[in-house]
Amino acid sequence: MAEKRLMYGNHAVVEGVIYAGCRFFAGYPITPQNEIPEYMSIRMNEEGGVFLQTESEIAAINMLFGAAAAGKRAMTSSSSPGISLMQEGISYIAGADMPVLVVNVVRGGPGLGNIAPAQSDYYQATRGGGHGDYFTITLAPHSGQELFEFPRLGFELAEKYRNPALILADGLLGQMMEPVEFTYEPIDPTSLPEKEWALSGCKGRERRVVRSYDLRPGKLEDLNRRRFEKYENIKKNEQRFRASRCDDADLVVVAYGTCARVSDAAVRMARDRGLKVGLLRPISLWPFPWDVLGDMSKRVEHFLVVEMSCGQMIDDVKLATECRSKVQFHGRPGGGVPTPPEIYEKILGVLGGTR
Amino acid sequence: MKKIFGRPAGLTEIIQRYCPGCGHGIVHRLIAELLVELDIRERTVGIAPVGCSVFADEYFNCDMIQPPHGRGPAVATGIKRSRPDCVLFSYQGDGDLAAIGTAETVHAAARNEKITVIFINNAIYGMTGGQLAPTTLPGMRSTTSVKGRDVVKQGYPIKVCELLSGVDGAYYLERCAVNTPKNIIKTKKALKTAFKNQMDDKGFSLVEILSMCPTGWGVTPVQSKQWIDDVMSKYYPLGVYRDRAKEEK
Amino acid sequence: MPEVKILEEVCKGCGLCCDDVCPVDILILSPDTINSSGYHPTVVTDMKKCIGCGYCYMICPEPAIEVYK
Amino acid sequence: MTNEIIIAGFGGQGIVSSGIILAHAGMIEDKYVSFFPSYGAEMRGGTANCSVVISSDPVASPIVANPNIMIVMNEPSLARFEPTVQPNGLFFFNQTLIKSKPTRKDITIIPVEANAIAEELGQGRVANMVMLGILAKKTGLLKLETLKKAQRKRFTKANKEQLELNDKALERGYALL
Repeated sequence: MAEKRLMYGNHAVVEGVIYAGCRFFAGYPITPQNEIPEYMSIRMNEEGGVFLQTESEIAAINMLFGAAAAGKRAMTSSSSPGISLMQEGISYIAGADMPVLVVNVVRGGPGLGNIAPAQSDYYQATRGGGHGDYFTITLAPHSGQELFEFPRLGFELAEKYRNPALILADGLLGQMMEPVEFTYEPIDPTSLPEKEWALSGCKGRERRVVRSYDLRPGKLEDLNRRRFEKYENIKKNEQRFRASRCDDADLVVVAYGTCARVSDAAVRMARDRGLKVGLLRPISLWPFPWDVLGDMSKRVEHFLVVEMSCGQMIDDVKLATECRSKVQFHGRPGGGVPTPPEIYEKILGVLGGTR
Repeated sequence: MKKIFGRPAGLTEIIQRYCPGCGHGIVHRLIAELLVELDIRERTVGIAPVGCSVFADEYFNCDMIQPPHGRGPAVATGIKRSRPDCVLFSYQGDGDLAAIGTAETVHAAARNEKITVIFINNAIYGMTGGQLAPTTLPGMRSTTSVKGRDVVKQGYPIKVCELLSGVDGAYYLERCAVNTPKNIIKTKKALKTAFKNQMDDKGFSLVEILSMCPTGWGVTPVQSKQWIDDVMSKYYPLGVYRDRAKEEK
Repeated sequence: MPEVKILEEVCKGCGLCCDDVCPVDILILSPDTINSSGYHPTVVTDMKKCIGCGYCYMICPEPAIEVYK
Repeated sequence: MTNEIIIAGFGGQGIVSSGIILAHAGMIEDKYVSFFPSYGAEMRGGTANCSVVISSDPVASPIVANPNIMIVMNEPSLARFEPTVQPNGLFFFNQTLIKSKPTRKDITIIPVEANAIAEELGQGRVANMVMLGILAKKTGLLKLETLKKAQRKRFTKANKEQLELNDKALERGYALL
């Protein structure tokens, strides 16, 4: 059996990154993710990797740009205000088709907000986030286990599609301790294949240029269109979700991350009382699991979206269900975390209203 | 007959899009010559800036990357730390290095990042059309200081070599100019030292180069060259501001 | 005998090489030639005087000057 | 069955360690567990608390608002946390340091001379272990042996004497009922 350790979510990410064969971290401290750079500084030192505490999140993301362009797996982590600062760099990285991994341990906002868990960066994460036409592959873990596993998945997707990948966690997932099973062997970074586009000096080959601009008439349009063909592929291949108890459901709760685990308990309460309620947990937020929700909307009358915000993912649920179903919302912004009874009450309200 | 001077192999064949008399071309050529003379072209990664020299990624015959405005030293750090055998140069203008990228510059120096920074100081924003730069001289006109830089309202210029002299991590700092053959020879020597320092794993080296921008200054190329002697180098004195190799001896 | 070659099509006629740079003063902007970009390129007035110092090449931003010996 | 536990007290009373040991012990016994510390600004105030969930089902939220098991180690935490306990909940409190009396009638109050016993054993700071010992006995939630294992996972740098003292404190707490 795989080794099981009781770990902070923030530490699980670090192990996940190390196990994924990444040896480059740059970042700037911000609560509630400080355990990531702290623990990372120790682990990178042990593994002979690069750890840089930078002057700003702007510098950090640009160091990732450099490291990724040099063909190496590189990651950073931050929390909401810091991620805002990184958006410039993420846009350039997306524009240069470079793979990097960014972890956002979301806190309450806008502005300085607070340091309590939130999901209010959903729009930013799933709509590109910075300037220009682009998307970032966005994964939403809901446990320490997934915080350990998603860095590898994130790097694999980022490299497969040459696109930045984002892990959207929150302060609760980062700060909590849970058992984590080390389900796979660590990847040896030297075993990772050399990238055919990496900058390394042009010995024995044509020189390479990494850039995000093209001023020639019509060329940027072509480039953006090609990038959107890539996005279509990602949408087709990479929609990830877990559906539980949805087959006979009259109501499906849609929730990701922390809200999904809380909603799961509410769904269990409802099922215990004989109500036909299921849970759909989007794992990839971009690409959003539009297809499964679209299918479900042909037979499910009610969707209840639960978020730790005033409602952002609900837009995607509405888009996916195309007005075929009734979509209701329960949200807790500014650091509030919903409880199972609270969601259960909401479920009763929605179902009761139709009887 | 043997060609003794001509386009170095460190430059691509592309004709550069700079205005007549612009100093960028001279500095490009000096770097390109050194890529060949130091035999580092095949392990160099150059960082192009945002500004007039945004197209530098087409001009240098080596691997190149185009970072966001001002972030050259951060991108260079990422590459250098990932591939310590590569030689990194970050080519930056005054807006890039001394305004939007001040933090990245100062902190790369503070970390003694083993990179070579080439700082083109022409006291004006060229590409965006001649606006005030962090290095625009007091009283000097720009499109956002039409009556001349008013230091009360717009503050004072930043003297980068002097500023970085206060950063212990910086290994080598020199200010040069490319307005006369004599100064150009000195500039090349400074650039060579800056590259050698990196090759010897010594540390952060920055060469500030006073460079002509006749278009932005509203003068002829010949006048611009004279202006560096008469005015600009009085405000920005040429010379070595830090040389730890010498200090350590 | 050293020789200077001006790449007429590359020259942007900035005149940096013509001013006081050439120690033997043999470079001028051509008053009557015009290249395809519309610039009056530098021309050599008296090649025999060239000493092959390379100053013209050194200050040329393009570089549009080659020197042979 | 889900047990939601809050442990509250001063910084330095081993609050976080107690929580992690409980969660770890739960994990060793193959239960679903989570641990959640209070953090950030709250930590700076000198008081500390943490939530532990030990359950037969996957843990929904690791943040406990209304515990069914409460450990209170100091006076300020009594006033703050007594009202949050679920009806019929268990309320362990450190009688050595707390002069006020809990007033709730709908919960089970268990006064523990945690610090007095710890002092007797020679070290005041093992009061938290006394508490974990009595909790294990009263709830039947975890075996004493598992707690002993779990504390070794937490204090990886402690010497043998300290670990044995911790064991003793756990045993003393366990033997109180």
